[in-house]
Amino acid sequence: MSGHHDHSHGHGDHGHDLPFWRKYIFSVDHKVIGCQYTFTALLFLFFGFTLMMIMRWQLAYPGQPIPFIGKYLSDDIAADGVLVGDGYNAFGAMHGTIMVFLAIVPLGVGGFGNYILPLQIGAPDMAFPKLNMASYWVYFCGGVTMIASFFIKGGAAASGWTSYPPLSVFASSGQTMWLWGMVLLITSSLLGSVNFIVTTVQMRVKGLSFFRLPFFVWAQLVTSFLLLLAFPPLEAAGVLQLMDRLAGTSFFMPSGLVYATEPQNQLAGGGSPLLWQHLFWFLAHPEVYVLILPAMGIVSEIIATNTRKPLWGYKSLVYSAIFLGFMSFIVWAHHMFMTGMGTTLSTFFQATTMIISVPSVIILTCLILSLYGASIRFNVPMLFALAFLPMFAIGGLTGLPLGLTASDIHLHDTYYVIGHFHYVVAPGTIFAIFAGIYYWFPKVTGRKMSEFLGKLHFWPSFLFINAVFMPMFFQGMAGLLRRQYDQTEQLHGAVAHGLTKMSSYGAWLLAIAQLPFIINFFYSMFAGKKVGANPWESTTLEWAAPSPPPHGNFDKTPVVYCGPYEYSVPGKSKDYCPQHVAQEA
Amino acid sequence: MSTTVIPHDLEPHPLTGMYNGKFGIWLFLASEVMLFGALFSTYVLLRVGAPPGQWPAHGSEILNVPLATLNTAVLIGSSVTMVMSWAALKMKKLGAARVWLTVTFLCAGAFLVVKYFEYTDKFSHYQVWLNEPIKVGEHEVTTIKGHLTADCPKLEVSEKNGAYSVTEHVMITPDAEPGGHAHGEAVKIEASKVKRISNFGPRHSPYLATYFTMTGLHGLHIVGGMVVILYFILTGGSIWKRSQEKYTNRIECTGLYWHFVDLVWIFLFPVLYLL
Amino acid sequence: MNLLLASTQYGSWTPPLYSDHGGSIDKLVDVIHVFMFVIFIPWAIFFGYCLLNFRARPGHKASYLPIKAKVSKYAEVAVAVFEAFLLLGMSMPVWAEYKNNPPASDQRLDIRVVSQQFQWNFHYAGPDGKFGPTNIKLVSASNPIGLVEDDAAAADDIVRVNECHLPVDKPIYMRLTSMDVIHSFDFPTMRVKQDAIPGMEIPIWFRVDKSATTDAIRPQMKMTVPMAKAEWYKIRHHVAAVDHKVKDEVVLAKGADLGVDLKKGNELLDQLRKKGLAELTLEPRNPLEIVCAQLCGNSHFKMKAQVMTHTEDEFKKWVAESSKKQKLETDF
Amino acid sequence: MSHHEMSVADVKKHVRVYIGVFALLLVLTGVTVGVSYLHLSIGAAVGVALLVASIKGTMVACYFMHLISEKAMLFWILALCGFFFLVLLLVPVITVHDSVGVH
Ligand code: HEA
Ligand code: HEA
Ligand code: CUA
Ligand SMILES: [Cu+2]
Repeated sequence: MSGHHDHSHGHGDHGHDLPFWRKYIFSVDHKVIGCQYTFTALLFLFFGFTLMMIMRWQLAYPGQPIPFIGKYLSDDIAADGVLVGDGYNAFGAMHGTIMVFLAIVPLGVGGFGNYILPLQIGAPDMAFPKLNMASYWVYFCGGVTMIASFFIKGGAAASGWTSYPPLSVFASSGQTMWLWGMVLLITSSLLGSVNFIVTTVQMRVKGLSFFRLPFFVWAQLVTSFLLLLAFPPLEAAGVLQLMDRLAGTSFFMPSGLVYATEPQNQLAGGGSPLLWQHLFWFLAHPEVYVLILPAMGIVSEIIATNTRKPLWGYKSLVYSAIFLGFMSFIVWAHHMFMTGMGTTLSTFFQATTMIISVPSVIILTCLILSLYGASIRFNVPMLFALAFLPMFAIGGLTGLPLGLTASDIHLHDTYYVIGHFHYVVAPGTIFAIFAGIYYWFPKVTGRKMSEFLGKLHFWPSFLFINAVFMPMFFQGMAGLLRRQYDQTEQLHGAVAHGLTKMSSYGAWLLAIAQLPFIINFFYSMFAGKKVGANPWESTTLEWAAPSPPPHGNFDKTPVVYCGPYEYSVPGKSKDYCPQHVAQEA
Repeated sequence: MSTTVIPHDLEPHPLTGMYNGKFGIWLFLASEVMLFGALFSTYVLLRVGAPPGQWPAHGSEILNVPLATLNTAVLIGSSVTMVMSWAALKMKKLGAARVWLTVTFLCAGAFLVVKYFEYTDKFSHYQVWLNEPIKVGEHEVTTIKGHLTADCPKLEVSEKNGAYSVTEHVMITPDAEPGGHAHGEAVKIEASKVKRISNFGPRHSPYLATYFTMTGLHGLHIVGGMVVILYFILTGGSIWKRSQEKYTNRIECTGLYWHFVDLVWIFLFPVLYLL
Repeated sequence: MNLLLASTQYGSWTPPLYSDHGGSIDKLVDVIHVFMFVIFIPWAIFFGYCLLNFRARPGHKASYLPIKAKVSKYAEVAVAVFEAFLLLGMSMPVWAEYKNNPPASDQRLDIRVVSQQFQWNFHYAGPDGKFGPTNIKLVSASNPIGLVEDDAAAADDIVRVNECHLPVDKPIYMRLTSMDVIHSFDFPTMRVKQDAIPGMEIPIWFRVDKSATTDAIRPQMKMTVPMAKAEWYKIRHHVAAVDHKVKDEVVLAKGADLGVDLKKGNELLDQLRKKGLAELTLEPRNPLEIVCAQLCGNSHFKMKAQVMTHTEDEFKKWVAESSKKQKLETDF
Repeated sequence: MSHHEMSVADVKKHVRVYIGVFALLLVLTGVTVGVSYLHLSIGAAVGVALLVASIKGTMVACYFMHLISEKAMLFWILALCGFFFLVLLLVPVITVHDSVGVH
């Protein structure tokens, strides 16, 4: 997944006449762009993790200087080595923002989507290559803006990734940078989603009907619609908050505010803080399915390949994904149960929230039933893909108590929530992404990643990531609140502090567990075992192209003759029938 | 790079009946609907939640309806000229098409000029809210609308959010009564008496905040459209020579976008000016 | 878990409960978690079975045909049905109770809660039962809610900062609001949580258990920590529950405070270890806390109020004498 | 009918339609402005204004943007979009009314 995939042997690349910067920097080739996304996003993932490791120190050892790096941090963030309240909040807000908008989505959609989707539908490229390049660079600028905000006076945004006003409107100018950054990131996603939908609908090769699409493509398609229709309201909200901050309007500022004993007379008032929450969550709930759907897509591909048998209930998978996408637009206020919501609305949103869990149950059920009667190959991609299932199950199930107002009274804004969603995004989505990297690495580089280092990456990661997040459920139950700079300041936090240490150590060990991956990643790029076009003996179209695929992807445009997962078809010589191979009757 | 040919770049796809570009622009417009949808939602929420009297009963109390009506006509006109240029291309008349495009461009320009006058008028018009009532002419008032006199000392502007505050005093000539007798003479108000002062810019009230944000965003869309149109007026010839169909399609897509901008205004106009 | 959570009445699940509506919340929490296990365990067993039984090995081939899994259908339907039950049968009744029928105004105690960065202001009407008016122009450090002190109704009002006095066994009706940013009123031991939003006034109501006076529950929250595991962070909110003796020399007197800052606290612990004390028997200095559950700025984590629960007449006494002295002493 | 293959005659027909629509739009604009000065009750005023605006909008979409001659696919996408638009428009307002708090 690196920008250098065909250095080793750029065979058949029509792009050879192009200068380096056109080929690898400002390239319009979906594969290069996919790699750029993946690489940038991995760095952000790493950065977001680093922020959190520093925070976890403050949580485990409140008020004690951060070892090694503490002294290098600016005073806005750490006073003589000790993280300060604002620094902690800034790190927290930026961890959330970076992980969601700069790491996971760009990996799942920008990276995997860009690289794999056109290949899986047999297209030579995206429908709008230039637009594709634009969306990467807009994303890049958004990232730079976010990072830059750490270095301005007052530090980065510190009002949580949710940026609730009035707090965020009173906040220092880091918040303004955050808003500009978000506007860029949203724009990038919009351009991307248009590109994905058009490509998928219009550029499928002959024979590739909708119900012959790999589930990964379906997941990407639904995701793109979520991005297309859910993101604009947040863009609007961002503009409104910018107006409040820069033009002194009061969209989110009610009348009669007193800030630090100063009556805010210069404000017109008459605004509504809840308006922001509605517009934010109208995006942010669909967003969480944007985080999970591509992961589900990746996992399905890998499970199908390594069980050597068709996915169980392909159609119900597809319908569930579509239904999930649709429902995700009408559950958002389950994040707002504690804002004084009456019974009518809360009933509606509880109901939709319970309903939306059903398609997830179906998807997971399909995936695990696919294991029955299989012949499972436990290679590294499969290990990560299999681990995804129980992790998502735990994360998903713990969503239910949050979805019921009564239990949410006790659990809202506690570490139980943090535990819930990290189980879906960290050991869930991140593992799916690792799985995807191990699985498609050969396609991208023509080389396989080391199995040994891979297993050395998987097992410790699996152990430690659970050590990080499992304790959070118990802490949440004990009432420990999230976004606490010093958890021991409150009685019930203090008594639960033992578990805090446990998950901090888990996080640091988890980081060490990533070393084999990083080594493997770069080592295999140049010295990994060379492989052919279809090392996993898989059926979908991307394996019909050479590894790495030349510019334009396919030597000759394939035609599709069968469904995506024709494994172990009785009476066939090989245990897999590629989609592009005509079946002798 | 040119070696890759993108399917359905020109010829429509049987399923959608559209070539890529056209399908793409429609999807983009769908997202635009959600963008303005959020803003309309804001408008409704703030207005419904507002205490009586906070919002004007009719936009004309603050805004200039005749100008806006003119603008509506202009924009609708520009929409027609836009399709006309597309129709001309369909009849293979590049020259005519370019003329229509130019007219469209000019209409858009006119629209912006009118908006400019509307805006500037608001920014030079002030309102003062007072801590306790004072006497102006015959009756007591708690707030005064009007223009600052030339000799009025400069207002202090906060660098955080640009809010105004009075240094020692303000000199303001109140507007004529709705009843209509001439401007009263300037009133002098001590800083201590002033609770709040603002021009009729965005910060004045939720109503004007919504007005400026929505029309402002719409204005940006106009500017964007103008840039694209200008680009196609200028490059028209060369693209047309390369591929007549490509150029026609480009204009069709631009048109779709342009009509949408028009469509948004058709809703903005009554909502902001007439209700 | 109990070990890690320190052996205390806080236990290893939900915190102790002292309100009467809280029971139904805890019940729901428990039922859901049982339900989650009922789903997850069989699911996990099946998962493990597949991994073992269907691993690739010489001579083993995958079957093209899917299993005819009726069970999955049933499982999914069962899940859906049970979710419906949780929603209609358990969650909504509680929520309706929690939101829809407030206690009658003549038999409840009204308290205005005005939150601000980073403190909770509690406004009591005083003996006359009338709240004095407030005006934001008057807001100052010494008059945090801008009470119009020279108003007749305000004369006997009581305003307390980060200090909340409640009668037990009497419906309490609080009206929450905020002066600056969004805060969230979180009273974990009563299972009460509600955002306090500027520009809105949101009512909540609950009743403290008859037996839950502060003095009664402090001893119940006693915990014993072996010196080996004693760590300032865990005991900073505690005082000695008994006289600690090392061969009948008192090394730590009952009521001695361990919450002095990190440095002093650790020194104290070291001394005790040196003296050879085996374990500490502690109780919370103040067992009931109201905290802030919504990020509201850099000291959000510090925003908390101490709660004193009294018997009805103790409370009356407190009101009587507190309402006499006008000036409130702010204690931080 | 896709605009792909269109005879000059078809185009001429189109043009006539455009002119007609243009005229109608101008008239309707006049109508809304006029009505708004009659000072109807809030409800009525909003009703009329939105009705007229919707008619105008539909005109533009159908004729200038040729929506009437597009394939079903597009309708479904726009319908979806329209549905979410309504949700976004209504739900926040409902919260104002279904809130246990007072604003
Ligand atoms: C990828 C991300 C992701 C996913 C998939 C989900 C999925 C779900 N989430 Fe989560 N959620 C978040 C990310 C996610 N969430 C985030 C980031 C937040 C916090 C935001 C913030 O405040 O900062 C959050 C917060 C959050 C809240 C608000 C909590 C609060 O603040 O008080 C709620 C409340 O309803 C909720 C509910 C749910 C539900 C019901 C699901 C459901 O979709 C889950 C459905 C899945 C299952 C039900 C499990 C799968 C099924 C099985 C186990 C198989 C069983 C087998 C058989 C039955 C055969 N989530
Ligand atoms: C997709 C979203 C996502 C992801 C993946 C994560 C991942 C992690 N998160 Fe995060 N988190 C959030 C989204 C996410 N988080 C959000 C939205 C919040 C709320 C913020 C707020 O309150 O506003 C939050 C808050 C949050 C908190 C609560 C803070 C507080 O409330 O005070 C904590 C506490 O421990 C935490 C921890 C972690 C940890 C330990 C991980 C780990 O799982 C991370 C593991 C990462 C890896 C294992 C990747 C390692 C990187 C590589 C291997 C790359 C290699 C590089 C190259 C090859 C170049 N997170
Ligand atoms: Cu107040 Cu957090
Ligand atoms: Cu959600």
